[in-house]
Amino acid sequence: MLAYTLTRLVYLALVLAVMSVLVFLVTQAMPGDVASMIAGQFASKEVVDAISVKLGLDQPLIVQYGRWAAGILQGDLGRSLVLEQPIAPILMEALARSLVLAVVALVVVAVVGIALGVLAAVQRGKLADQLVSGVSYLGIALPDFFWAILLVLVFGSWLKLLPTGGYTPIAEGFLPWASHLVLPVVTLVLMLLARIARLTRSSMIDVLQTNYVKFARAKGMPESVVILRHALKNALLPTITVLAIDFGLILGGVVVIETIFSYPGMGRLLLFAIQRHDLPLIQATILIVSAAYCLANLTADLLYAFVNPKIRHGMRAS
Amino acid sequence: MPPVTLPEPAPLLDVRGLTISYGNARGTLRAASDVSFAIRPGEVMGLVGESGSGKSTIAMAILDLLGGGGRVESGEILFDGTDLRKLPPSGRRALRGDRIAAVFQDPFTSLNPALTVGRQIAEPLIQHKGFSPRQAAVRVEELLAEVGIRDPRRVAAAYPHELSGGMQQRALIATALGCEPKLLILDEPTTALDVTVEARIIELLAKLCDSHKLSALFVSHNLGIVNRICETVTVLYGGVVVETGRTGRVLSRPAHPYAKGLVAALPRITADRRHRLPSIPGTVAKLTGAPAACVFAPRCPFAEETCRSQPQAMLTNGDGSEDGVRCWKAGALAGTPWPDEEAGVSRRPTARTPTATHSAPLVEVDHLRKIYGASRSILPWLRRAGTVAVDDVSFTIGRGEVVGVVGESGSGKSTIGRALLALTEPTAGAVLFDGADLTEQVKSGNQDLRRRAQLVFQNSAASLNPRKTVGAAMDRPLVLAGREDAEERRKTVAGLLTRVGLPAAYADRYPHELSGGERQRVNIARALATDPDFVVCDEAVSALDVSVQANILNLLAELRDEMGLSYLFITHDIAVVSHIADRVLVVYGGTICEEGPIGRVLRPPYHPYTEALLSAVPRLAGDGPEAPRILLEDAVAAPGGRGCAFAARCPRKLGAVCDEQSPPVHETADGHRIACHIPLATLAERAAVFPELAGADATPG
Amino acid sequence: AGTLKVSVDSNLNTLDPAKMKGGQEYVAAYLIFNGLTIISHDMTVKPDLAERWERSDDLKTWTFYLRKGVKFHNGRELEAEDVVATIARIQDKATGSTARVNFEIVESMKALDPLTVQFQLKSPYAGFAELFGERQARIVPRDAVDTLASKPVGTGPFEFVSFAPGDRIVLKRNPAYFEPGLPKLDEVIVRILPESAAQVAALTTGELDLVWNLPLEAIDKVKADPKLKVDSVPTSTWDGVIMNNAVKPFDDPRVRKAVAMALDKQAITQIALFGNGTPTHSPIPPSHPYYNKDLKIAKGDPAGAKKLLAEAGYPNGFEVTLHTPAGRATRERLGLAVRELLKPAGITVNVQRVPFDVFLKDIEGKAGFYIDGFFSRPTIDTSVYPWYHSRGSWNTALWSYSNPKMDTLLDGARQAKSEDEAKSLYTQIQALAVEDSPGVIPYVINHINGMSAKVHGFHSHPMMFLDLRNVSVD
Amino acid sequence: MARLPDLPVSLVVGILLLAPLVVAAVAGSWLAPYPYDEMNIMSRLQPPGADFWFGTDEFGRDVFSRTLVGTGSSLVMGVAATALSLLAGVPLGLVAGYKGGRVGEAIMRAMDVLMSFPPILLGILVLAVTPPAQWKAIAAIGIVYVPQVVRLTRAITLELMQEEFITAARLRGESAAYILFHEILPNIWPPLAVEASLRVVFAILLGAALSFIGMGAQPPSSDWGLMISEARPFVEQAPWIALCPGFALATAVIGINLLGDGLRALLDPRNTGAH
Ligand SMILES: Nc1ncnc2c1ncn2[C@@H]1O[C@H](COP(=O)(O)OP(=O)(O)OP(=O)(O)O)[C@@H](O)[C@H]1O
Ligand SMILES: Nc1ncnc2c1ncn2[C@@H]1O[C@H](COP(=O)(O)OP(=O)(O)OP(=O)(O)O)[C@@H](O)[C@H]1O
Ligand SMILES: [Mg+2]
Ligand SMILES: [Mg+2]
Repeated sequence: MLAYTLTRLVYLALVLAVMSVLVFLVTQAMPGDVASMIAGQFASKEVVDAISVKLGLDQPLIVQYGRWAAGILQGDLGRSLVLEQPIAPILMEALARSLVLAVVALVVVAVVGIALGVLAAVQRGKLADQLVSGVSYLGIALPDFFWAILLVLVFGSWLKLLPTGGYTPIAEGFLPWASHLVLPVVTLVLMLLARIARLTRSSMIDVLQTNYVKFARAKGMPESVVILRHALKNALLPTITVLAIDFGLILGGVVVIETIFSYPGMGRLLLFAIQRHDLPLIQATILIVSAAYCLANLTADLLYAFVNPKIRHGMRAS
Repeated sequence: MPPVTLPEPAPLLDVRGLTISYGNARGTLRAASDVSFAIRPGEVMGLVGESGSGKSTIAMAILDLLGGGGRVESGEILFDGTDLRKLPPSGRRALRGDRIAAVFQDPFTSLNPALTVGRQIAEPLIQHKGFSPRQAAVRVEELLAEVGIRDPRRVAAAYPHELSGGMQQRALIATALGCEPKLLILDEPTTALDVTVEARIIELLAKLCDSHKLSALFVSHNLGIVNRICETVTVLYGGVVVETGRTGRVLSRPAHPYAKGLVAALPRITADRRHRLPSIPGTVAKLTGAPAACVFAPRCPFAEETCRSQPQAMLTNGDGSEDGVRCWKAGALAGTPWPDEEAGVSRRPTARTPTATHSAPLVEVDHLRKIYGASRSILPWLRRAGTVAVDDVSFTIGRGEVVGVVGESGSGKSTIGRALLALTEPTAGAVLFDGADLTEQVKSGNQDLRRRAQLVFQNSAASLNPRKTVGAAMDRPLVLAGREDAEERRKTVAGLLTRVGLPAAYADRYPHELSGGERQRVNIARALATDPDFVVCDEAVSALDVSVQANILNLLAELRDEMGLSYLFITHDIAVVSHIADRVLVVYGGTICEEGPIGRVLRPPYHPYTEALLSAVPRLAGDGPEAPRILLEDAVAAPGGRGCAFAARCPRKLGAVCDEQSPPVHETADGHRIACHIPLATLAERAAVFPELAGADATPG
Repeated sequence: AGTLKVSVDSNLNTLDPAKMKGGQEYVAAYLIFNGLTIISHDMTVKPDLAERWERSDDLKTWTFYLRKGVKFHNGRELEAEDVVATIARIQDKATGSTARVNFEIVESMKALDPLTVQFQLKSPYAGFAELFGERQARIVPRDAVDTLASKPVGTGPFEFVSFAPGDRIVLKRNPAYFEPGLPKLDEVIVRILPESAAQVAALTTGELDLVWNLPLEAIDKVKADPKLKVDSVPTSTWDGVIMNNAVKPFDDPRVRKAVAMALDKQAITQIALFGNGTPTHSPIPPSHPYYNKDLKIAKGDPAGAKKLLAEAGYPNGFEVTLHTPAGRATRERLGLAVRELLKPAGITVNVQRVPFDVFLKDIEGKAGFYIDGFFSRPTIDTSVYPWYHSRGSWNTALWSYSNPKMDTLLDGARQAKSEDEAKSLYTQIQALAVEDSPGVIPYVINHINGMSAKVHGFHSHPMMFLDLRNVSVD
Repeated sequence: MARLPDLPVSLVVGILLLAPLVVAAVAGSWLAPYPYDEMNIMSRLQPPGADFWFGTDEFGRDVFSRTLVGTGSSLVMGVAATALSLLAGVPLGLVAGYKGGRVGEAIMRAMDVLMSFPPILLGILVLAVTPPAQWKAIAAIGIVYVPQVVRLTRAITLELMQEEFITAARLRGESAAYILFHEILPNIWPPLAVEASLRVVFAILLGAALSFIGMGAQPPSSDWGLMISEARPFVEQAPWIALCPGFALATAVIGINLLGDGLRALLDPRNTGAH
């Protein structure tokens, strides 16, 4: 387990290193440049040049990369050119907000999705199964932005029940904070629920056909024990993996949902950075988002290994 | 028979007229038709029959665990006088695991990988007997000790994958025994295990049934094992009970033609080597409705017109004994054995048999060594020594010779076979084929030599590309051999199919349209298409039913005789090896522990492992007296140590020397070698496991 | 008293006034900072930090007298040196302020004493005082310029508390504000809500008190709600169809004229602004006293346009790409309207949306045909001169229009000594602009704010400033 | 071999749902009652009615015609991107699976790097480099899904490599190319087809999302994602502008999903004849 974890961490570091080069190069290749962004409309060439020199943009690429990478290794993500502030605090704040969204959405998805999946598997072919399948089809059928718009329309504009955008720090009270989360969370849940429910259903169906479930029944265990203790524990393995990956995805910035709900998370920060051509901010955001995504994937794999005694012990043994 | 007729005790389980069918979108299939049998208290009944005959279906119906659209259509299942079918599901569940317990075939999948073994054993105790978890834990350790586990506490805390197959099966048996059930349902409880482990489990079950006065329904296709522990036996064919009676009688004097065939087709160590095995032609019946005639009639050599037009009734002696047979000709056939076309006719010796072994060998294996999974990563924690699958193995195969390889699972048999075909690169040592280094040849892109060596696989289904017709699969080797004329190739394919006993029209079929036996024939035909000199048969008959196995063994023997092929015949069934091989290698933990002509290996002196293997071979009533069994520990030693690989499990271990030094090789006559620290003379003192063989093979085969 | 929650539609890039470029940033600029002068609601220039000012007769020497006792939020008193530093910073090319061109006219400046600052101009300029009402020309403390972007310090009615990029800016009342009794509010929260639906929803639910620059689509809805109200004012903010006079086929004035002829300004105003604007000829809005009422607004004459095109050598019209900046809804609609309206004249327009940063870099000033737009300028001169004078800053970078007659008129207007003279000159300028059509300015936009009925004392500013000094909420 | 009565229900329903969309994709501009970009300022934001079946948008364009014409753009986005990812991914996956060693390792590590970007991020990154255009969106989505295709192909290849019929082919001396194309490929395409059909769904949705944030199809095109995006400010006054393409999108997604499920059932070895 430890060896496995170490190996994965080494890989992660390598991947992130390669990625940092890639991100740096791609962002450099972007059209338009910061200096003229800052200089604004119709600024003369001298102005642009002056800004370039001031920001060190006239240096060779390698020097720029080296400076940037060295900074990151020391925990310095650089300064946003447009916001003229250190990036780290801005990014961390956005990350924290995305984290809130991800955790809440994921908890709801996990609880509801797994419950629905189990229900459908146990009632396979019956009405409940068909209902779950039908509803989950609906969930994936419509893109997230469409759900988001519908939710804004219904809950915000017609029913006037919930705020349709923005974010309130929890310091301003739990209810305002929670009410701002409802719609984005519901949208995310609608998107992710179907997958989790279907996945749980299918792995549950597989597990219910295994010999050990049959043997548990042969021992006269009540159906509830068979399903919850014997089947679910094993059926959840693939679900856990997907949940962790989903977590990474949400953390990584659900650009569209954050845009529609004006939720100031990583996704909007990135879009903002791209639109303003704020290279350091783009680079830092992509790097952090990707690192978060990779870490979530890693966690998924480790979690999988940990929950699965076979792998957990297999790794200890070897 | 006791002189006084005591009133027969009422049966514990009485199955009457049980009819079960599976229904799905493609129609219904009747897996059991009008099945009746009874098990008295304290009695173990065997339920035998070939694959698909409905054995498991019946067992599951008793447990109310029929899955996948299975439905009991009619009949009664009386347990202790109550019809289980009339009980509500909760009532049946309460019986399950409490008064009726079960053990299934595959221990590897019957235990929940996510829960500790102890917890799984404790569950029924808590559920049915109201134990507290603490009480249950105490009882679990007692139970584990009772099934012969020496370290119950550790095993109870272990996860299933940390245990060997034998230990897992013991744990399952312990689970079944926990609530002191009255009836045990055992569905092939040893099929997935190695022979030596199987022997121990059977021993244990026999002992437990005795001491606990258990009744059991023992499902098996292994007649030898049934003979060992069942008082009565019920023979199933196509979902119909064709014969039932006391085990001794049924297996020594079967009355139903099918039972006759089944008994006859079994390869036996004691039988005359190289004879043709009687077999049952055709494939098992698939029933879709109530049988309108004898189910066995299409395959029965004694069948008459009436057999094909009238359903058969169960005939009993009427004397109160359990004997019954579903064949109206049973009386007339009483003395007639299963017909064997070549009975008594010894195989004609062919041009290239044993004499050829004296010329240059076809295959030479020289200090072969194979290590899997060794890695030299730059990351220090990833460096691994790897598994030693084959450790310093040398032997030769002569032209026209059949060399058998026996050994338990994981002993490196397949690895040897693959190395011989250059499918895996040896870590050390060399394989010479007809004088040339095969691995080098293949590496340098020369495939000609390799075509002369072919492989027949165990899993007949996976060895054929599901998207290619039989004809297409066989056509390719011919194309590669440079045969350009398509018409001519087609003829060759047809010829090869005929050669392996299949209609030429099968060329247009897809693999899934064939039965297992037919697929194995296609595999053989395909291997023959490159016109090889040498064929590796890796468990080529292990997955087949006895009668089909006999078929294929006969075919392989025929091909050897007619085409002068050499085989490396890999199997875990020593009886099969004794039937087909000229010489045999006994491998253990990647090393050869004994090697020699088959006749020699079956007689003392033995390597202790060979002795244990032989003593574990189950035998039928007519095969002579049972020898005392040599039971091995479950533990599997990791191969590749410095000493004797078998030392850890050896019942005759001498001491530290076995662990520390590799054993010397004793050579007796005729190339018979034994690698063991025990002096040859001491080894020779042992009594023969099969005394009847003692003088039989005086002239070396 | 109370807290006012106001929304803007886009994130703020910076809180450093010298570097500000977008309307939502100017919102912050006017809450936190002051200029020497201020453009009042009636578009006249009024004293702000400068109590009064004097100009020499040649209009080249300007002296400003600062208000006494004005304090920055950090407690330090405002001094003349701060003014000098502020303007010097704007003039510095490395700062990259868009207001730099405005102050190119300054030859030298000097703090005569702590409360007096004097400017020497290169040429006479009547509107110099108005320049200090410009958004970027907010006076900043010379010792805190480096942290302005994230932690601005000004003299304005509200003090900076916090800025969460993408989310909100929180400001609190400046207790030491120099106008007695002002501001009335305790706190202002500026929330960044890009989605118009979200803005309106938040306004209806009371989560917002005021939506700055209410999205045009939402106006009807807000009007219909009795708890809400709408306040609107004409501005001189305009969108334009830019034709690069140096690029074929727009180098031919007949082609440009044809385009102008074919565009029905009334229809365009409807399409692009849902009617919330006024058709005009030049950046001078119809509400302005100098507006030339004699000129007719184009009604759309595709036949006439065709004829002109034929004269110019395009009897079958031509095909051209029109670039629009992505994410600017009105300009996108304007682009599509142009495409439709030019079709009957035989001009095939391919509309291409370009991300804003690319637009700034590769399109603006470089492409031949695109849609652009500009905010109101504080003075009529700064609204017109840069676009029409052959040396005008925007002109050289936008459409490269050059007509000596126009130059004479504009230069004359700068030195006009009387209102009448100015008016007459600007009337001629408008006529010439229509005649030459360097580009088409179809309308000026109304600035509209939506707010809750609880908000009192708010008036939309024609410069789109958010003036909250007199505002209070119940 | 396809016997009609045996076709899975989901396959049939899927085809029935998709058929009209395919027709619309091919012949949308002929079938549309109005040109998709014709503006009519007099009848803007009209609710659905006799003249305009699904109403009009803020430019007075017929929503029905736009949705109809947009079918092509939206479907092409999904199908072309998927085709692209298959075209690049399948050979890479085959090589990585068959060759193993350094080459395989290199391919997989490259895929790891690609996969460590969340999909939409990768899409945005690719598109941010140049001004957006639909073909670039297609390329971006194609690239986003290459790693998944490579992984799947490699996994199946590796699994097949263990199959004994491959061993048999090696034993009779087949070349690597023959084994790859004649033994492995025919066994790969059924799972790939299922995968691809589901991939199309993701690609369509991702394409719509990119168009939605302005990085995909460009106006006045009537790509569904773009239509929905443009309809956002008007949802309340004129919900039909968003609903119409939304439901078209849903129909496509459900149809393709059903088709995929049906294909899976049809190609399932357990479903092919006797077994
Ligand atoms: N769930 C099922 N659905 C349909 N048919 C089934 C099902 N289970 C078993 N069968 C069929 O019922 C028949 C009897 O099967 P069963 O498993 O009882 O045989 P068996 O004698 O136990 O064979 P084996 O020795 O291979 O275990 C076979 O033809 C089998 O194909
Ligand atoms: N590809 C492989 N990678 C790693 N280890 C392997 C591999 N193949 C076999 N082994 C290991 O090598 C040892 C010998 O395996 P092999 O398959 O030769 O045994 P076998 O005697 O054929 O067993 P069985 O009877 O189960 O087929 C086992 O411990 C096995 O786990
Ligand atoms: Mg069975
Ligand atoms: Mg093997």
